[in-house]
Amino acid sequence: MTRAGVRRRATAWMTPRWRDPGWYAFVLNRFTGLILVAYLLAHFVVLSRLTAGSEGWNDLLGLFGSRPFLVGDVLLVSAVIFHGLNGVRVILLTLGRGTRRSGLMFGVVLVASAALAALAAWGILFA
Amino acid sequence: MSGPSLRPRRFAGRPPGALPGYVPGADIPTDDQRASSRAGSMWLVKAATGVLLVVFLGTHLVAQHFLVEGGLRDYDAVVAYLRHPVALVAELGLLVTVIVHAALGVRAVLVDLLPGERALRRATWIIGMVAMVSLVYGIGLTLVVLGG
Amino acid sequence: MAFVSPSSQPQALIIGAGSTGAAVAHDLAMRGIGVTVVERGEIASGTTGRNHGLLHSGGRYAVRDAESAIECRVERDILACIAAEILELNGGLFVALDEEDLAYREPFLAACERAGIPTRDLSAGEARELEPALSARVLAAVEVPDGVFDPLHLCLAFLATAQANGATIRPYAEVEELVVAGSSVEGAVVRDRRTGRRATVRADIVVNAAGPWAGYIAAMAGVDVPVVPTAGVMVAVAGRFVDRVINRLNAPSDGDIVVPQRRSVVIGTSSWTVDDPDRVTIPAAHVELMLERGAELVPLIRGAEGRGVFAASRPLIGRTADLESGRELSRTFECFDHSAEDVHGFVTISGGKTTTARAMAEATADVVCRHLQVDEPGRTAVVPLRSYRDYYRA
Amino acid sequence: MPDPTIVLRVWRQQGSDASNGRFETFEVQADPRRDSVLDVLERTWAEQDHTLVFRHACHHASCGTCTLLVDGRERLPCVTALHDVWDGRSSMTLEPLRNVPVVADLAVDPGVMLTRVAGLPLPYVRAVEADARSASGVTDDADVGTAERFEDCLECLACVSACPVASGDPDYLGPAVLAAADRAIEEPRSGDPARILDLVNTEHGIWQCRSVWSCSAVCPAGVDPAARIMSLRRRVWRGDHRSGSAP
Repeated sequence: MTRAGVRRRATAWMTPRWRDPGWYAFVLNRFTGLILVAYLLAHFVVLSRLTAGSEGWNDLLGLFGSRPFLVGDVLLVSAVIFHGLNGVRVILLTLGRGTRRSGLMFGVVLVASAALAALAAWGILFA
Repeated sequence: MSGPSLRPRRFAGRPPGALPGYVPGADIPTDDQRASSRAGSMWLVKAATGVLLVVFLGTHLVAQHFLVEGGLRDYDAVVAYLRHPVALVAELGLLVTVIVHAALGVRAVLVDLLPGERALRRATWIIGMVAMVSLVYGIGLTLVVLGG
Repeated sequence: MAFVSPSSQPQALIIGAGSTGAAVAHDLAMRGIGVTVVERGEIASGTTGRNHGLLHSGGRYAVRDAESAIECRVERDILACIAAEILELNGGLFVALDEEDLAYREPFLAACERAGIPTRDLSAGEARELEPALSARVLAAVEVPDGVFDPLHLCLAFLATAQANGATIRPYAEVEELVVAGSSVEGAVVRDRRTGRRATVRADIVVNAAGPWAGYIAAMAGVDVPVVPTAGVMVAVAGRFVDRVINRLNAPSDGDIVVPQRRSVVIGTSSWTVDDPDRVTIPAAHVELMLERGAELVPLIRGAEGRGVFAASRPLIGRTADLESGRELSRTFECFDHSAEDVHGFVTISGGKTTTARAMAEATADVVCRHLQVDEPGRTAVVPLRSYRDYYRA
Repeated sequence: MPDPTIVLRVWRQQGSDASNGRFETFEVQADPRRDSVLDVLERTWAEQDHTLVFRHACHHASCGTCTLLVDGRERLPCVTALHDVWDGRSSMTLEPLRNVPVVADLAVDPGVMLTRVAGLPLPYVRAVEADARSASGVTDDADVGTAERFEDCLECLACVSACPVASGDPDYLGPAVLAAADRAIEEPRSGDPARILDLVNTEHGIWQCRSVWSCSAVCPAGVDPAARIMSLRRRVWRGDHRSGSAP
């Protein structure tokens, strides 16, 4: 397969197309999924500091408790919330629920995600 | 009504299978039966782990950010938390489900990306290995923390 | 027994892949002749595609034109045997709405009986029970074995079968000129419209099945065929209001047929002659007329969402009596053997209807076979067509 | 009032090689009240450029050959009224379908996908179901039990073009084929439903769908391929192949 062929396969699915709700859902789901996988691997690496005992870990906490990292936490939690709710949407569709209103379901997922993410942000940043 | 109906009593349409020389499905590319049943199972497992993650990850995040004053836990709090049997089960459950779900998710992206079954098989193998290593690492880490 | 090598197989070039060209290809290929079909656009992109898709029982022609009626009745039954997979055989109703229509009923029934077309007399109530969307003004109806076909798929079925018998189908291949040597046509220069490349296709005989464009092709060989492109408007509206073809029980006129097609109905048609079948401007008044007259039969048509307005140019034969060379096969279609005008290896087939395309093709193939000295009988009346989907397998 | 002029941006490419492709601009008179997009395209061909290659046959949404991208969206230009897609000022872009090989300009070769559809033992003519008429507004107590009609699917491949999965994965069977498979399993004349299910229960079959629903959004015939793919998944789980009704 040519380099161009690989590039096409890698990017074709995210070419902005008709702005169907389902397409946004698909692309957001994939992006959030990949971001969360990357975070998961990073998280594993960071957790290795637990073996360094109390000292090493509590040092790290100072860093993670800082404002920028907490904002990052909010973004991650938002990604998790969207990915999860969209997963529920996909499962419902597969079970034949709401197939006539797949766009509306995406709207519900978006609104619910935003609400939950706002709640989480308040909890993490201000509570 | 008078007279016999002029309409045919059964459908005129026959499936193309009724024509000579036709083999149903001959034109549809397909993979072997084991791969087929795997594709369906993987979808199911991904959905199931997804649902479990809502529970486990929810617990994890709430415990992480909202149980302790000021959000994040210091080392002792982490150890104390893990010593609680419910927390331990939840965290180990999270470990397994998140790894399985992530591995299946990455593989699904690669199905779109990789040409041919061979490349996909190789990628699946690598993903499986990374998942296994992560799992062993996670369990090992938990034991070390609890033991220490 | 003489061994016939492929190179000695007689070759026919067919110009046009509408229903006539497709059926001729099928017939000739089945008789063992090497067939190449060239079509300027997509299959059935000319007159055939823009057909209302009415499979005639013959009822429509019974009173005025018994010969056409019998031909339709016979061909409808043959297609129901060889191409049942792509036909809706729900029947049709001839519906009387006024006293004049009612007066037409007796001669209609008698003519159908003479033509061998089975009929069933229905009261107004029975007709509306069969087709609840019919106008409440229905006075009586006659059921006949009309049907519906999809023109593209009928052509594809003919061509798929021809391909299975060795024919080559070349869409997007436009004939630029005929190859003429002395007094005989020996092939055509064809431009592949996809690539712009030209190629010469040689053949022992060239069959001009270009429908309303047949005059242009014939002119390339220096002969004249009296084809008069005669356009007719059809209007499609959303809603499958009826399952049967609905005809007005009266002499054929404008806007008196409603044909169900998928989830819509097509109302046809009108008639006017045009100069250039590529440039047909649809008169707004005809569209109005179709909707108005269609709604008389099926009131739901009024207010239904439009689903397309289109016109097809039928290749009607303008004059026949003075054409000595023409071998008149029937009043409905004509096969011109141009050897009588001292142009050899060139045959034009024109006129007719999609319902009778197979019969036209058989008559044309008889002429072609006589020229090529091929002694094979036509068997297209009894051999089932392949699935239209096989067309794409080649 | 004279007809306004519409500026068409039409994709031109010679043969199947897209690398020589480009947009060509035509200015055509159009009557937005009456013309369909296909009327305008045909007029362009007849009056301005006879080399323009595009597919068409029936002109009333029955044959499924003329499908194009009109301003990026899959449509049947024969039943797309100009006034529905044109504001009277902007140019209009016409491109060939995606995910299907282009043979030249706007024409595609539907062969690969339609051969796959042909691989399913689905008859072209089906029974008229009770709701076909009531959906048309006919109040109907009549017996339609033995009436027959053509399948809804026009085989126009709008769904395949709209599918982002099909644009990434050329092995994906595609919504048209999968929808036909679900219909074939419903259809009592199709033979062994388990065999049909085996054909689509694959990595590049029903499990490759990502629930984008664009196929259903662009389908001009209301087939709803996405819902049918979901129906196939449930058939796999249930193991009972024919009892399900249409989604």
